[in-house]
Amino acid sequence: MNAFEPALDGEYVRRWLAAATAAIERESDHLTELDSPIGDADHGANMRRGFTAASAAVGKEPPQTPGATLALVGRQLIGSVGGASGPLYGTLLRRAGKALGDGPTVTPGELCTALRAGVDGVAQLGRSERGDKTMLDALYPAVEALGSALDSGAGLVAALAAARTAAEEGAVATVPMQARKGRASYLGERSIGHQDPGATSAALLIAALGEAAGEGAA
Amino acid sequence: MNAFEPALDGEYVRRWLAAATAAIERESDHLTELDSPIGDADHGANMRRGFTAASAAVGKEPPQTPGATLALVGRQLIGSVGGASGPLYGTLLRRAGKALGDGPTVTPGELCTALRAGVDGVAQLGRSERGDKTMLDALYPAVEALGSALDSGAGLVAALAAARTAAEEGAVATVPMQARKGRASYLGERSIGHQDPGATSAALLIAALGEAAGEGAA
Amino acid sequence: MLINVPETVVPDALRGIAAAHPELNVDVATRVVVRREAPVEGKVGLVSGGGSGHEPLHAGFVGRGMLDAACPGEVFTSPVPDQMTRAAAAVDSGAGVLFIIKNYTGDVLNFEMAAELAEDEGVQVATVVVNDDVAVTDSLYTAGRRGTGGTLFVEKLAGAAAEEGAPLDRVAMIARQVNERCRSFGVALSACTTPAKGSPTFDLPPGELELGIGIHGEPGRERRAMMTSHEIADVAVEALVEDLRPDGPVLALVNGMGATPLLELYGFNAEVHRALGERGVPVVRTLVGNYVTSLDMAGCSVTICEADEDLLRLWDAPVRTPALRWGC
Amino acid sequence: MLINVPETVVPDALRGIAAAHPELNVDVATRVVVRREAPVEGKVGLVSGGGSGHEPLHAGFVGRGMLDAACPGEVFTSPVPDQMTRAAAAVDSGAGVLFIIKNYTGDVLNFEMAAELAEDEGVQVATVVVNDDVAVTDSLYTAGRRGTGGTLFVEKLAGAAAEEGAPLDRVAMIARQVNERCRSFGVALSACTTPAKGSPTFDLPPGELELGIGIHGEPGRERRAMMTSHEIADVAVEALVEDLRPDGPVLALVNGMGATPLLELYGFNAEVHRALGERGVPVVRTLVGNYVTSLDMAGCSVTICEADEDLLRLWDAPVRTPALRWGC
Ligand SMILES: Nc1ncnc2c1ncn2[C@@H]1O[C@H](COP(=O)(O)OP(=O)(O)O)[C@@H](O)[C@H]1O
Ligand SMILES: Nc1ncnc2c1ncn2[C@@H]1O[C@H](COP(=O)(O)OP(=O)(O)O)[C@@H](O)[C@H]1O
Ligand SMILES: [Mg+2]
Ligand SMILES: [Mg+2]
Ligand SMILES: [Mg+2]
Ligand SMILES: [Mg+2]
Repeated sequence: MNAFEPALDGEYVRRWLAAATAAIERESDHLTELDSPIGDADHGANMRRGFTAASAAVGKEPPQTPGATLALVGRQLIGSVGGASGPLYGTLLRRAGKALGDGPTVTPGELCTALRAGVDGVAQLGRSERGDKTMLDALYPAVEALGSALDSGAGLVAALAAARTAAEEGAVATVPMQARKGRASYLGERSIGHQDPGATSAALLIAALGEAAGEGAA
Repeated sequence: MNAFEPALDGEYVRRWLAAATAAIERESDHLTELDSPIGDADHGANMRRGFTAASAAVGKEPPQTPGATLALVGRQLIGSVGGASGPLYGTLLRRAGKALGDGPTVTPGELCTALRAGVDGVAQLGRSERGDKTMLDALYPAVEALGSALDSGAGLVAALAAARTAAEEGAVATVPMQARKGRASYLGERSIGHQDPGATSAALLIAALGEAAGEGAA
Repeated sequence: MLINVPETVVPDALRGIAAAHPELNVDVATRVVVRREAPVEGKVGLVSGGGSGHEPLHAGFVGRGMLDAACPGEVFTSPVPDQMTRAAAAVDSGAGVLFIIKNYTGDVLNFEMAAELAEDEGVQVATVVVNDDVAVTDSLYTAGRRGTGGTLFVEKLAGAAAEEGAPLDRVAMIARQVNERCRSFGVALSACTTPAKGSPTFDLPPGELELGIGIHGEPGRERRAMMTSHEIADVAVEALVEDLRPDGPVLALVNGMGATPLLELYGFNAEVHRALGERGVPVVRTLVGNYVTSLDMAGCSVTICEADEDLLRLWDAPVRTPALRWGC
Repeated sequence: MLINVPETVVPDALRGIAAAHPELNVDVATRVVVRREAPVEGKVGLVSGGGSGHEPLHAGFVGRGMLDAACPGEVFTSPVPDQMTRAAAAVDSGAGVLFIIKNYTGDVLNFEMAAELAEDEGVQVATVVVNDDVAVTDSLYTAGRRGTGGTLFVEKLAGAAAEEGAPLDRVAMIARQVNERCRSFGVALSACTTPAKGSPTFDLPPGELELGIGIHGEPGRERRAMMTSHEIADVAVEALVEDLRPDGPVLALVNGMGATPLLELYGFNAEVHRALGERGVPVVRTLVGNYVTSLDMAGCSVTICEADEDLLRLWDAPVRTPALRWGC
């Protein structure tokens, strides 16, 4: 592990939460806008409500470990968002948090494995897979890019940058897809040509992982 | 009576009805348009329904006398229009028709007297007077102009032309008035600046009296 | 618009009412809707009517404990006298008929003519003119206050009295008393579109509202920049309470004009209750919904009706109509 | 919009529901609306819920003979599991609880989580997922058919069975049977405006309509030039009858999406009856009104529910809720 890389501790997860909350706040209207033509125009408001609640809960009584922090964020999303994204993102983070275990810090490899467990949890709960035009189309490429970068010896910051790029490309790649899950699927062929709001918010959450690491390194 | 003037018989009233119906038909949208800012956007539709019904009834079984014809038109308006204008125009024509009596023809003076009786009937039923921003503001000037023209020796066609001008000027003169009767009165000062739809349709009905006389003379 | 052609909107609706409500006799040709059991032996008959476009008023209030017949006119146009004369004949059991008339020139004139004709035919007719709208203040220089939401209270309470067997003069007395105790105030957030015109009856830019509207798509007394539900409730309730000065509990109708979602209307109801409470007016019964509408107008009106124990009992009495039903 | 701020629309409405309906227990903070008498000794509890904006669904259907509790989410956003777990605890008398879930990913996921939590707390939970919307056809490549107007029939008929004392498995069986016999089809003449977004959820130029819409302001399967009420009824009824192929009488719901005047809706009802009649489908009961709405969307939906004598008896059984009431 490079000396310039931050420790993956509770503090890191809190920085991630702050960066994610700020990004959701900033992009909230855009997410709702994306949810209008192929959804019900609430994804920005949903995500904002969830991350505001999670930030408040974590700020009030910050858990000690990265795993417990992530799990708390997940529970808050489940308890405050509603909609499809609440249980799905909630499950992503609860599963990932549980997979991180009880240690005060984790390794980049452990983070990657935990994220993969979380994403699998989403697919399982949502009975969905890659190509359905959902958040999975940003999440799967992100964990895969993260894994390969780490495998090929990249440092954490570089690997998270690769994950971010993969997530953003994954979100854009949903444009030509026809939706097979979620509300957009009701539109059939009319869902083609629009970017999935959940894939877009997923890319924001992945980007925040890098921001939190970069800030830690500075 | 000038030889070029038409006889005021049942045939004349039927020509008037045809001309009035055509004018209402033509101006229907305009009347409704006038009824939008200070009323309920139905005056054109109301008048059209009434004159269509009256034309059908008169066409089916034309009464012999001008009086009976006018009275039948009045009853048809009462029976088919509804709203404020139905009973008011219905009363105008029924009263005028009754006042014409049973003769097969009437004189211009008798026509004028009968119209005056009809207009008084409107004022009585509507508990309204000149200056209230209603049909009376076209009707009263019209009968007065008709009366003075006849008094000063004008022929029927010229006198009806004077009545028409007075009615049209009367309608325009409602623009700066504040309504004291009908729906427009609910608007208080906001009724100022709009021409009264009923005064406008009244001017059409008066103009049709001249048309029917002019055509008869040609 | 969800219509065939503007000309058949009213008869089309009447056919639909007939299909949905076998307990009503609907004469589509003559445009009279009559309670199936009419004339009810010994009972005073209640007849109302007015322009269409205010549904469920009036046809939706025909049935046990409320109206015996309704006469729908064209959209926003009062019915013709023939309709009311027919309705009176259909519902009169010999005990007489009460005409419930909203105070608009057209309604008053057509009902007056009908009353004359009905009396000629031997039906005893009493009339009550409902004029509960406080937005129209200066009655010397206007056609007088309009009849709006208070009509529902007059029809329900007089209807209950008639159902109990009260004679004509008493039913008419109660109807007039209820009218005197009712006040309404309406607000438009959008104009409405009549089928005949096909475009909004007036221009209301988003971000503005009209205070003191009636129920015929006419603009109000005043245009203002958009207000919150809290502020609107204060303006409406203040106008009502100042005019009525109730010293007892009231029945409240928080009414949607047609296109305001029930979600918003319930939120507004919370503000109306707050505003009445702050002014010391207790509310004993509340009705929230689209009852006296203006086609697809967005907006609301508030009606309060001061109710002593007698009126409260009449309110709670069983009613069975398409739009108002309880106790049976 | 008639609101204070978008953020408080749901709690504001809940306060207004509490003020209007003292027969309901409304917990504004936790967003659960419960029938005052719950838990009713020995009775299966019925809990439903979903995004707000569809009023009177669901809170307007809480009361005797229908739901025991409703859980309103944010506008067009399913509620969170906590709400349903609380509701289940509040209405369970030991006879178990039925969750009535409209088939949307969010509703299904949140209710599933709630069912797990409730069972952990010792409440026996059965679930029924309503999916009656024929506009969504290809279920292999979609999230499945949506739950729309059929929800009203499931809640009313299963509610009546529970009120009669049927045990949980039977109430759940009836609910599923009703869902299988229900089909719906919706049409939008305008988009709706959510408080959070403040502008229409999609662009629909005047003179066009959307066929096959859901109830969340999403566009439909197909856009067409404006059609007459007659034509719309034919398209909707054809889709329903072809899919359900009923061989007995049906209950019909002719439902307004929120901003369509009742006058137009009744006219449409006449066309729906005609269209069903032409296809040999007898209608035994008809409900016309705004029951399962989409805020201020103009448009309508038609639901039919094939009803044998048993279901007809359950339909006619007494019900006493804010939005549906008869027989008591
Ligand atoms: N079955 C599913 N699996 C994975 N993601 C899903 C699924 N259904 C929906 N989503 C994601 O959820 C997003 C919508 O979230 P949101 O708008 O908050 O919820 P809702 O659809 O209930 O309004 C979609 O853009 C999609 O990415
Ligand atoms: N009391 C009255 N006396 C005379 N004319 C009146 C009176 N009230 C209304 N009017 C006339 O009737 C016209 C409106 O007619 P119309 O729109 O057909 O009826 P409504 O007002 O019932 O919709 C007004 O423009 C006015 O000229
Ligand atoms: Mg959404
Ligand atoms: Mg008019
Ligand atoms: Mg009118
Ligand atoms: Mg949603």
